[in-house]
Amino acid sequence: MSAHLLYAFGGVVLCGMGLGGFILLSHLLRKLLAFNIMGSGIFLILVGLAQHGGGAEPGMDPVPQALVLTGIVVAVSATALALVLIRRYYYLTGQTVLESSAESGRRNNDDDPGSRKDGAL
Amino acid sequence: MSLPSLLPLFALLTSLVASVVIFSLPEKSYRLQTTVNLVAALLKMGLVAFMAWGVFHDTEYRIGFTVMPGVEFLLKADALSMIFAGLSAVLWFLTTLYAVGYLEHSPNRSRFFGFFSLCVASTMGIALAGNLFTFFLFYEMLTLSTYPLIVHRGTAQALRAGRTYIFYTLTGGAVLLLGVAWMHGLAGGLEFGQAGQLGETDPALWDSLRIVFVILIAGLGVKAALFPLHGWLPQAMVAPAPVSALLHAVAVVKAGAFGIVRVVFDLYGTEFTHELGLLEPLGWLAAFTILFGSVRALMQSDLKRRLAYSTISQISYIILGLTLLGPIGTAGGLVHLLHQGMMKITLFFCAGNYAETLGVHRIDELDGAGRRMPGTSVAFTIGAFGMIGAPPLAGFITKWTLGTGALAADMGWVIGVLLISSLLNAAYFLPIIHRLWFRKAPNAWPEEQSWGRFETKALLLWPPVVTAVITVLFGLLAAMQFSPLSWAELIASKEFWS
Amino acid sequence: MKAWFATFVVLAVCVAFTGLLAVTVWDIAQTPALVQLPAMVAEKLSESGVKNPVTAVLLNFRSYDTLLEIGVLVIAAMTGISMARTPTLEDPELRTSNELLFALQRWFVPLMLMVAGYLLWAGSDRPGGAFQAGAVLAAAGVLMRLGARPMNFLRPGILLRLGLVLGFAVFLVVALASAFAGEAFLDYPEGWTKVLIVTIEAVLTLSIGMVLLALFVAGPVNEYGEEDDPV
Amino acid sequence: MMALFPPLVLASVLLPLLFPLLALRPDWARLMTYALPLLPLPALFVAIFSTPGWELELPALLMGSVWQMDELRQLFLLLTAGLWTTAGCFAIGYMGPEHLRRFCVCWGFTLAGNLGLIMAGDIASFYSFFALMTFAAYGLVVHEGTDNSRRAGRVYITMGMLGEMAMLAGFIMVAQQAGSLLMADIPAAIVNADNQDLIVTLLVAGFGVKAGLPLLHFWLPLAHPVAPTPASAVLSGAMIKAGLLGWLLVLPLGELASPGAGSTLALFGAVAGLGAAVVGVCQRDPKAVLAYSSISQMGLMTIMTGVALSDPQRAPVLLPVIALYALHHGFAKGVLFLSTAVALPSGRWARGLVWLLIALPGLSLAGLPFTSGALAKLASKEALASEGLGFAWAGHLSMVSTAISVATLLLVLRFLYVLPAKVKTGGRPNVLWLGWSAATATSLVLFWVMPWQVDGLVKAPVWLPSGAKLWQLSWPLLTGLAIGLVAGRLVSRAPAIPQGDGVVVLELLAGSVKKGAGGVARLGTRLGSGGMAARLMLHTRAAIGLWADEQERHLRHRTVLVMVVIVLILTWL
Amino acid sequence: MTTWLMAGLLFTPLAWAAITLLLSFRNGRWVSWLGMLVQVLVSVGVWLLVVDRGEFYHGLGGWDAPLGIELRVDGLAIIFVLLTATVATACGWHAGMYLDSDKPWQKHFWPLFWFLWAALNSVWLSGDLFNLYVGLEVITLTAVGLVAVGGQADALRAALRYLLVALVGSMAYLLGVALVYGEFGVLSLAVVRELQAENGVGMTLPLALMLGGLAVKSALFPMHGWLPPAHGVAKSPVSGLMSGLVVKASFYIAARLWLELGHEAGSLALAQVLGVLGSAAVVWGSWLALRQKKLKQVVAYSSVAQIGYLFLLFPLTLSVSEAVSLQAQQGVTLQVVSHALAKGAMFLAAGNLILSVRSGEVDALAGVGRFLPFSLFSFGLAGVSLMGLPPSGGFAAKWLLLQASLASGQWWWALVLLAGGLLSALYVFRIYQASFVQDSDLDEFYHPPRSLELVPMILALLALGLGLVVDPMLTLLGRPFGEGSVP
Repeated sequence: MSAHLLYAFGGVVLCGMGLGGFILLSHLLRKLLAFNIMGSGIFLILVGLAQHGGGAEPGMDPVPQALVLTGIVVAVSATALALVLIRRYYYLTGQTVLESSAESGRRNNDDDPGSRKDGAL
Repeated sequence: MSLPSLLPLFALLTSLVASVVIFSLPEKSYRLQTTVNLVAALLKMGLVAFMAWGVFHDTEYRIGFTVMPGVEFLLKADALSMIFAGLSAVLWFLTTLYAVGYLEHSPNRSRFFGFFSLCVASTMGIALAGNLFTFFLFYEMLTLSTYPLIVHRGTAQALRAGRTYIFYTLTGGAVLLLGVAWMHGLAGGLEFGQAGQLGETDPALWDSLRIVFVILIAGLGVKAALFPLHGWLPQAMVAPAPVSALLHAVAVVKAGAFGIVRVVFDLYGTEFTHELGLLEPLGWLAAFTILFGSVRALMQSDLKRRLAYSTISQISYIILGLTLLGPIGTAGGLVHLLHQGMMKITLFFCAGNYAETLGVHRIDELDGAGRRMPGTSVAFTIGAFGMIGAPPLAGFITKWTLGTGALAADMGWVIGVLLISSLLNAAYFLPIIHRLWFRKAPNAWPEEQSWGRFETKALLLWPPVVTAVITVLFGLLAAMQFSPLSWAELIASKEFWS
Repeated sequence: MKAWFATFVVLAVCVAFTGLLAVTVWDIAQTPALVQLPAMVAEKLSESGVKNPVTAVLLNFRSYDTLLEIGVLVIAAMTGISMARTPTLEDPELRTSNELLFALQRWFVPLMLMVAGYLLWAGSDRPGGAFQAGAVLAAAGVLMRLGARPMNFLRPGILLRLGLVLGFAVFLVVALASAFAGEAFLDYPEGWTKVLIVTIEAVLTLSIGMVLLALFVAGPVNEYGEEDDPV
Repeated sequence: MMALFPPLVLASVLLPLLFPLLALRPDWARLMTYALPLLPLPALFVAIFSTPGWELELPALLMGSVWQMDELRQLFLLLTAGLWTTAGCFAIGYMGPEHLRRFCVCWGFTLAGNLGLIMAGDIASFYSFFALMTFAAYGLVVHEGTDNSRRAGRVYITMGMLGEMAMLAGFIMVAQQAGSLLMADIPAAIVNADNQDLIVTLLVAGFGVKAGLPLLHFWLPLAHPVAPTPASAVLSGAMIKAGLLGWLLVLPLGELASPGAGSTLALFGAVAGLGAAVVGVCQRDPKAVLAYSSISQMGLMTIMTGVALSDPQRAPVLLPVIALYALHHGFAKGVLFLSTAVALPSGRWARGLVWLLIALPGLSLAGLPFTSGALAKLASKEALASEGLGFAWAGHLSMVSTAISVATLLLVLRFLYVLPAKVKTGGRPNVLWLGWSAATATSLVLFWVMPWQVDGLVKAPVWLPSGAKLWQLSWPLLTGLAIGLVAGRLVSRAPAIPQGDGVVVLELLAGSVKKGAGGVARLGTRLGSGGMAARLMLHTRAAIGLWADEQERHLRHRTVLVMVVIVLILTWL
Repeated sequence: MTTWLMAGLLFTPLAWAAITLLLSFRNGRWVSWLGMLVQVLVSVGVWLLVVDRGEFYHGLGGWDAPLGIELRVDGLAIIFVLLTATVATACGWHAGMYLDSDKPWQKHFWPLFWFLWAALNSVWLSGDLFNLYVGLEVITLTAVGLVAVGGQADALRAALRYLLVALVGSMAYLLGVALVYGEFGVLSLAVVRELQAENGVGMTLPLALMLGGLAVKSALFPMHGWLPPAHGVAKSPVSGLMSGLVVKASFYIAARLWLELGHEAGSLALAQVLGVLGSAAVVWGSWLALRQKKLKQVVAYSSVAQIGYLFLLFPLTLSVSEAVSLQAQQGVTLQVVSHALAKGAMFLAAGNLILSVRSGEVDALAGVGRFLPFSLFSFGLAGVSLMGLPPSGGFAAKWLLLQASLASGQWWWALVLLAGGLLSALYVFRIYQASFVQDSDLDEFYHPPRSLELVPMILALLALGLGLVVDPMLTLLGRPFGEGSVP
């Protein structure tokens, strides 16, 4: 078992954790973090698994690295976008979860003066 | 592509184009709409007449193209399609006239006439469909184009009726689609017009063919209002009178019946159907429907409802005729296609006149209407007697031909059905006639309108009168060369020539 | 009780999934990959114009991926800006008068700019490149923003958008221009490869920095009022 | 005498058939009434002047029509046209202003049917005209619009429909057997048919409704009295004979010895002849008495038909006799009906004369010497001789016919007894008188002009009967008179039997059936619409809907979990 | 020429995105309309090229697979490219007039729109697993952006839900790609297929992961929860794009994967499970569509149902004869195309209706037929295709799928198809019915411009007429789903 594979297994564990977190946590920021953990796990698997090489070429594989770089940019963009959306969502509704408002009916913004106060999360 | 082969397409397009034009015209240009409608109707009549003449002289009109691999869209004019096409062409013209009168000053006319034309285009397509696939195409188009007509008034009752209608017919359509697709898988896209093509199939397929037959009939039976599938028809009578007239006489109900004719007659072939052991059960079902419809009609107190149940009963005569193995019975069934259309449309026109002119909807409100509206009432009387089967009207020719056909096919029980049904017909029509002519009119009608010098608007009066006259002529001149009966006999003889 | 059970189920599922994933990874790791791409990369590296194989893959072999990736950034930024209704970046509520912050700004911002430049340059033969450099740039911007330094170019106006799109546009223009030169798309002309790639990296750095900064400043303030659109 | 003249033949049917078109102008109502006696004239002309044996082919009509004429038809045509002419004349004076157009329309159609069916040579046109007559006559029956007339109309049309249906079934079967639609082919086809009995039964029953065959007669004593008098006259005089004509045309008389069917028919005839008399004398309404008398008389003709059916040898002889009898009865009965509406003149002598003239046709019915009745009676006596008949009670036929004569006289007496109560005194329009007189005259004169030479049946000159024959004719008369007088003395009031006798039972039956059906229908509606099932379905639907909404909410929050589970499942599979 | 056409497909939209980013909504509109024209011309050009030259592979940047990214230009891809050109043009055209140009945030519509188009084209053409991932992400983010534009609370909630779920879906897909890369060391789908066929390597988990992730993004029941809010809350032209094209992209990848790799890596049970889920989607989506009170929610749930049909591809192409498989592929392709056209028409028409009555409720439609018959009619015609009634494309699709299911002996899918048609009729007619109600005295309807009404009509007519030109279209498909040889 090479060190690369260790990375891969680390990625597997991160991935599982991220997944569990994503499902179980309802706060949007935590969800987003869980997603990032999951993403990191996957990037680790991508890089780590690809390096097992089998001895033919000891050098590292540049392709998965490039892929992961691209993946990271995409993930960062998505995260950033999600953050903007979450902030605005919180600003408008005062909620940090998606579920509750659907259950308790739509809340009118004006009824909720507290929500407008703290713009930052 | 020669001109003659384009004729079926033209016949189809006349109303299709009319429909598009009417849709695109603004609501205000009513006169223009009417003109378009009538010109198209006349044009179509001319085309159909020309084609009928050609078909009689063995010209073949067909046009088609491949839609999907192995699936063809085919329009074609043969003797059988001419029956239906002719009926719809003539009745479209009359019904349009009637509708123009009926809907004067009412809202949404452009929508109404647009869908009306679309409905007739579908009917024409059904008539001219050259294979099951094409038939199905127009069959479903008909479903859709009639829905807006049924709910035209937009009342709660109309909407409910529309819902029921669409539920029934679309379910029927789905079932039919299953049958059509299955049939396609089994035997490919068979063209109509060669009787008993399935007879040569591998007997191993026969079980499947039986199932497909049942599925097809079940699908078509919804529109044809065969017994357990008839529930939508009585409700659909809330539609405006011209729609009911068209629905019951030409379009929907007839389309179902015509489809069954095509399936039994052109696809399976009567003899092969018999061989599969499917003909008799179908006959029983038809017979039961005949009696059932009549008994239910007897219980109705609303005029149009009674007429609707009467349709259920009458349509099954066509199917019953098909199941009589032999040329005479078949001819009887086919000829009823036309006869029933003519008689029923007369009755619905009249019912519409009573409703529109006097505000009368229930049968017990009709007392003495004959004196107030003699023309309408005469037409109604003729139509009703035709339904009863009183000679020399059209209905008599049907019953007579069916009766002799039944005997020829050794199905004597059919005569019993015919007789009982006639008695029931009499039982629910004669009281109406009695009320019309021999009861004292009330002091005031529910909602009386007066128009011009006739008993009602001229456009409302003449269509039923004309159809009533045709009803008489169909019976009286049945022996003539181009009468429905001779035409039906011609077709039937082709089916059984071998 | 019920919540506990649900949590248990989720955990069980996740554990199962992780286990399955691990088993699969293990399985895959037992046999070498059927195709050895690194060999090919090494073979073609000389044609790519850069020395670092990763950069070669990113900006040459799979440059289309990278183009789209930049597109993703632009999209995110754009959406972020569309949420931002701030007329100015000087959000009074965010202004701090922390001395330490000022001091940090004074010291760190120039340093960060330099680091960014280095990272960009290093990208051609060592790990590093536009994204890293851009991220550092953005961090500098955040620092300035927290100190409420006026950054007029970051107003959500045409300049901001121009900055956002610059890297992307240049990348695209190069792609198109390469085709004018008679080659296939994104097929850099002989000899120009290095120059072009560095140019692209440079503008990309700028754009990425602006994108990240713009996403940071995209605030939720809404000056237009809520309208309940039925659509 | 002349050969076929198609326009005239066509006109004889088309004139009354198209006559109703005049009704399109409301103000022509009176004019139409005046045209009534003219309508049958072309037919009368044809009946009198055309030589029997012609055929007129109308291939385009129906399923290929043929109209034809033979001796039998000629006699019936003569009767029909003649009676309708006189009745039409009478109607001018009789009819009031109410619903005049409607009456004339029905009159025209009924007449057209009645004339047409006589000349029709093929099944389709025969049946068409027959149906036309049946349905149009409904209008005549219910014309007065009273409750009684409506009830009569209902019974009439019900029985009429039943008859039409039986007839249609019989016709279809026989046409199928014959492979032809000609009336002339029917008897032969029946002879060859497998289901001979069924066909004969259907046809006999079908026509029997019109001919007043017992159990099918219920409509007759109801309908004939309530119709306007001229209509009663033609109903009882002419239309009732259409049924008889039907029998004569379709039954295999002379071609088949069918003692079973024949005797049954004769038995029915006998029952009609005597039973109707019993019920008839218990009536108070003179027209009802006459109606029952018609049934009774038709009974006699039915017997003769039955005999003809059972003995083919005798059929050629019997046919003309029946026809003659029909002719005689038709005119006599017609005039008797008309008599119920004449108003007696105020002068004593005149009144006496009128009474005499009223009585004469009646007595003629009973066989008074030197009347047509006498001739008919004699001829029938001869025809009913028992030898050669294959059924058990053939020997009693002659006695039965005598009994019917006696019964007839009793009925006539009863008629004359109840008539004065109804007859009014005072002026009546001249045309009415004219019609009545013409009818009476025809009835009386008929004896002298009747074509007795038919097939050398009755030896001429029969109008000078021998003494024995005179006695033969007279003793039933005298007996009847005696019984009548005695009965009249003994029983001041005859027991009342409701008009239409058995129909009362049937109506009760029908009423309860209707009530039951209504109940069933109501029950069905209740079950169908607001029933448990519907409610249950509605609830189920709503419940499923809420459940679905709930699940949808859950699903929305568990998308990722579900995805993982699905991935696991897919992998595991 | 080929190069230029490829560039036209992939890069012109990107260029337009960059340009419109700098313009206001109004100016962007004119530029975009011009761009649409260009795109349509280019798409047609590529089509003619394929007709002329046949299917081919095109290595981007001069690098062929496995090193570079390779485009696969085959009949199926061309159909999707043309479809995209049609639907996107229609939605863009409509949006240019429909969206309120006074709202400042609308200027972001055009760049997002163009990015979406670029990414869609890239997904249709790409033969590289990772490039597909990037394409998917671009699509996801643009779609989220388009939904969120305007920033209302409802829109944000929907967009967030959509974003999070879609990201996890993408991650699942990426994990699958990672495993595939670990196994094979390449990313080109064609090469993977070949290697797999040669070596017979089992790769169930990667396939399951990729399919699972893509199923989430295609809103397969029961993972559809994000779709109705997102499609319902977006502006109508956006909803049209989303329902018509966006969800199809992920399904398209799933279908490609399945047809390339499914024979080796898939199992009968797996295919049946996907088929069952699709069937459940049909029933569930239709049922819920019937219960919605808002017009656009009805249409959105209808998408859930209609997407269910697509997943019948999986059972109907595994272990069946070549002919049946072909029929199923053709059927599903038709379903995609006709649904895209019809749903586009439906959303646009719904937008017009809502604009006219100023309410999104179904019940508010009473009497609208009198004032907006054209839009209502378009809605109706589109409904015809959704119901699968002839002569629409939906019908042709249903017909082919029916034939396939009957011929393969899997008759239960036939029942699903038929039942699905009926269920869709229920909710479509519910809308018609509402519009036929006559009691409304409301005569104040806003009448949108005619050209706004024309767009959905054209789309609806295309959906309706599609059934009549199926044959030429299927000829173009020729050997659908990449029967072409590896270069």
